[in-house]
Amino acid sequence: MTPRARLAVFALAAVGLAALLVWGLAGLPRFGDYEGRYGRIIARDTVPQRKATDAVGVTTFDYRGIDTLGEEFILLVSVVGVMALLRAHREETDESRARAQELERIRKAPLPSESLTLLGQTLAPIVLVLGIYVVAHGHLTPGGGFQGGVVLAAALLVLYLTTGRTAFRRLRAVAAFEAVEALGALGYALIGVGGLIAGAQFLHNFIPHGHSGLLTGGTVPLANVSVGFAVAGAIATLLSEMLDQDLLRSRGGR
Amino acid sequence: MSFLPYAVAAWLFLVGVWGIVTSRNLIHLVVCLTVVQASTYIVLLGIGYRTDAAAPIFADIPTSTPTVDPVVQALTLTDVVVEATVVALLLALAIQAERRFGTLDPNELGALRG
Amino acid sequence: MTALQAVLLILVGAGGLAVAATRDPVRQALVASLFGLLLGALFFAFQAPDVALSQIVVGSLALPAMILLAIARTRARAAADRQREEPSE
Amino acid sequence: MEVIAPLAVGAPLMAAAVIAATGSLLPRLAADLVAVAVAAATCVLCVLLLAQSSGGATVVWFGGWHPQDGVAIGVDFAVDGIGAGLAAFIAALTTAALVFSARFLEAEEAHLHVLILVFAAGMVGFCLSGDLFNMFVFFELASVGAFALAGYKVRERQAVEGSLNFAVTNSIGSFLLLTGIALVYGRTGALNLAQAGQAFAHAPADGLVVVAFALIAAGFLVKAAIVPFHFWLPDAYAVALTPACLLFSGAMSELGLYGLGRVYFTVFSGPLGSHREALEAILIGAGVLTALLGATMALLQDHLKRLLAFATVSYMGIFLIGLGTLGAAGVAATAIYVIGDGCAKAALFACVGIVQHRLGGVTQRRLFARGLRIRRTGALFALGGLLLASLPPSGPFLGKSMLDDSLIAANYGWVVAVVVACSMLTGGAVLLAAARVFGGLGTHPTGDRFSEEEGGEPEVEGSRNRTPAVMAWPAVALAAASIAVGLVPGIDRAATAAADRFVDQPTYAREVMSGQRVAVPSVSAPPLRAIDWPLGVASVLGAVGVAAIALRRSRSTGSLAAVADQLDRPLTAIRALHSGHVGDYVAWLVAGAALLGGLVALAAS
Repeated sequence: MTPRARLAVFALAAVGLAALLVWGLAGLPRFGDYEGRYGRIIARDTVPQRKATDAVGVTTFDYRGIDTLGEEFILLVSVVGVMALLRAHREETDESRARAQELERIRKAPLPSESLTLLGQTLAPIVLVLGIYVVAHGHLTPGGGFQGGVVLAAALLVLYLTTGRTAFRRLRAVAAFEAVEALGALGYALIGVGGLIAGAQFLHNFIPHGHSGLLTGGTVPLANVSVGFAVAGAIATLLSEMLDQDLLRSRGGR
Repeated sequence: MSFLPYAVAAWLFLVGVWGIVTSRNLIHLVVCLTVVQASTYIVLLGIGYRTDAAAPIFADIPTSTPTVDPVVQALTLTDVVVEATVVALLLALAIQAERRFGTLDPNELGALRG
Repeated sequence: MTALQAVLLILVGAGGLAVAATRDPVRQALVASLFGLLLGALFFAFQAPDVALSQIVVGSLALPAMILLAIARTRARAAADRQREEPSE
Repeated sequence: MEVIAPLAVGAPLMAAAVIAATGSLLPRLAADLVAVAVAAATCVLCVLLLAQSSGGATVVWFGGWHPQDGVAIGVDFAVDGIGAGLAAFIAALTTAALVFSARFLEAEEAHLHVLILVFAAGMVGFCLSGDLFNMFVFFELASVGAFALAGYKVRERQAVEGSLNFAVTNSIGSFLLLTGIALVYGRTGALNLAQAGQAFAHAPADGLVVVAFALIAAGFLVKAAIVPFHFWLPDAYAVALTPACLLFSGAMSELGLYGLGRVYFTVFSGPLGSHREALEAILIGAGVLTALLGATMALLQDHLKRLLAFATVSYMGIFLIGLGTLGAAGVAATAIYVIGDGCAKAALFACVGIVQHRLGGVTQRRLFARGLRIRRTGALFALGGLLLASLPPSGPFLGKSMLDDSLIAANYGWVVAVVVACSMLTGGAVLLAAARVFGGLGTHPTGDRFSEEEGGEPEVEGSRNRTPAVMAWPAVALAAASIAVGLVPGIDRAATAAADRFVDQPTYAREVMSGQRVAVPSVSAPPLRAIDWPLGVASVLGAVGVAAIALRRSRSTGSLAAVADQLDRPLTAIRALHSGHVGDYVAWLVAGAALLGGLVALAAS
């Protein structure tokens, strides 16, 4: 279709879809008046049943934990997918010579300056601690494995960028990031199996729930940690997969 | 006024799709997809909102406090992660498309026809 | 609905349009990052701090970073191609 | 404690994580063996679930969160005969695909194994789940895996473009689906299918119900590639790695229709049931359009995988016709047809994979007469064509006959003609290609302005002079399975009993919400009508005839050529719509969603 025809089809369709959406959404309860029992039961029961205080975290990792299992593996499959999709960059035969030259150049390139390294080595632990804090308190306060995981990924990347990046280290780092992601996802699945081993259902919360503070929620903090690993590994892999090639190229082009 | 959240959600859906349909750059197209997805976040969170209720986190409030719906928030959390993964995959595909076709313009791809 | 929620909703609506209408990818990535922040603020106003944090770290940090890296990669390649066509050595 | 259902999803996921974590350390052979063993074990688990299903649905509440006061707190798997059967079929196809890929070049670091296992686990989870949002999660899991598999051959331009079109359109479909799910939750406060169905049971079909159903249906129909949501499918299937094609065309598209059926019968049959006739007309109408378009396009293709992709589109239309009767007989027929036809199409894709390995090409103009030296593959390919044309007494024949009978019973007798025509045309398209490639018959086809770029990059390691056993045996086994489905005694009875339960909302809700298993009563399937056998023979003969006419067309003069010339312009216009442009596809998708919503609104008014 010509751009004009495409836009015409879309404009006509958009009017229809807009009418449809408005008609359907108008059938919802008024904004602010929601009275659904599902959420109220969960809000009421979270603290008595699990001692943890973040009802969203407990929903994510306990009441609806199977959704999160699926989600961890969506992360895994996208990481593996991105690595598979970008792999040709590494292997292209007609470029292998240029590529070898680039690697050589990078190997000889000076490591990041001392001040940059120092900055990174100061910054990374701070970010790391922040990430660990956010993950560890996921069942108590806002935050958790996802949010903290992204922060941890940032720490990993800072470390990786400022402590030198020879080609050899790069390959190792990405493989390690991928393994962290896969082990995080595997850990979450094993928590589910733990429920079976304890003689109950898959994903049963088989650890004592404690009374208050960090050691509450049973498997919920453990799930948060696995997710933290999975997310940190995933985001670090994705970013370094995209990042490194770019650095190689702009150096090579100079 | 109480329809505003849903109106904004419908608006974002259509604006995002408009961006996709008229896009001349695959990376631009992928980012427009995130706008479409933002519409689903607003629908979900808008549904679960209750006027004058607290966030469903009982760290500093008594457990009897009325709160907004925690379920939709858990769903939206999952949704946000799904977005990140799909965008990452699509960006990788866009990079490869630029490599194979020498352009990011969807009008100039066209290896597939009929 | 509070006034804050209404204002944020309208800003988010405008932000979505801005993202779609910004055709230059680099500028769009920055606009998208801002849009992610606005969404995060809106989610705080909807009493959803967990989602808000997630949205901010993913939508306004991780995704824009990936987008910028993807742009840089495609541009670097285009530049390398140009260089190959006009051999300087 | 219920172990089987969670492990059917958990086992392939955990295996994938282990393979991904060990990555390049794991020898190739070990990765192959682990993946195949786990896929086969998953298949066994699903078969066990299928065997259990005659005693009623197997309901698993994850974390032990049973419903309280009629509210589902947790997420359940509610496994009935149709769900378990489809899951078992998916696991079996996955096993075949993994065996088939054992010699594939591009499986370094075992990425391919991880992607296939996770993709399969997502599809199995989707079949077993009893919760709307959980279905969405598994749907996305399968989708993201599929996007990566479609683009796996990144060195080919078409693979990149096809995968992009696939990912963008299907993501928008997912957002429509999620918006529909949110509407259901906003009204009923439930994500559980059974609970939402109870809440909707006596509700009127108002705006929210109509729009929620339309959005969910549109989301699923994008995956099922129903016109006008179908554009992405040929682009993606024609370029994907062959093992992925087996799973795509055999199982993934069908999942969209399964999802539509599951959600309609458990959630929406209450409010929309009183408008059933109008709804039937919409679904059957869309199915007829899809079936005819796919079959016509298949006949015009030069590229073998693209030909099979359009045949898949045609069959998705036929399956929607079966589901669209909104009754147990149609569902039972579709279930058998899906398995019989899925095995046949997977066998055909496997044959094309062998051709690609042996002859280094995938288009008829390039392969013309070059298949003479691989006669056994040619015979298998032609057999696949006959199976698509519902060769009696194979699985596709049984499915098609049951479908025809259910259409006649539902007063849609005229649609039988469409089904027969489409099985003739798709079977004919395959036979035509077989005659050209393996027989050297007709004239050497030349490219036209729609011709694909040749994308025959070698996929497999090893000598081109022989077909590896790991490629040949899955192809043979799949074709044999397709025939066997029609011969298993009592399969029609079992399918009918399972379908009776699939469409039964009150019993489903009772089994899930009160934990009370209700044994499936054994039923007697109605015997095939007398007309079914002649119809089956006629469509096989028709397929041969279609191929023969098309072979002769370039030489023929007179009335036939005149008719063909008359058709040329409309056909060209239809082909031009399949532009490969993602913007076009998205515009059509939005138009389709709006149209579907408008039609459902009319039906419910």
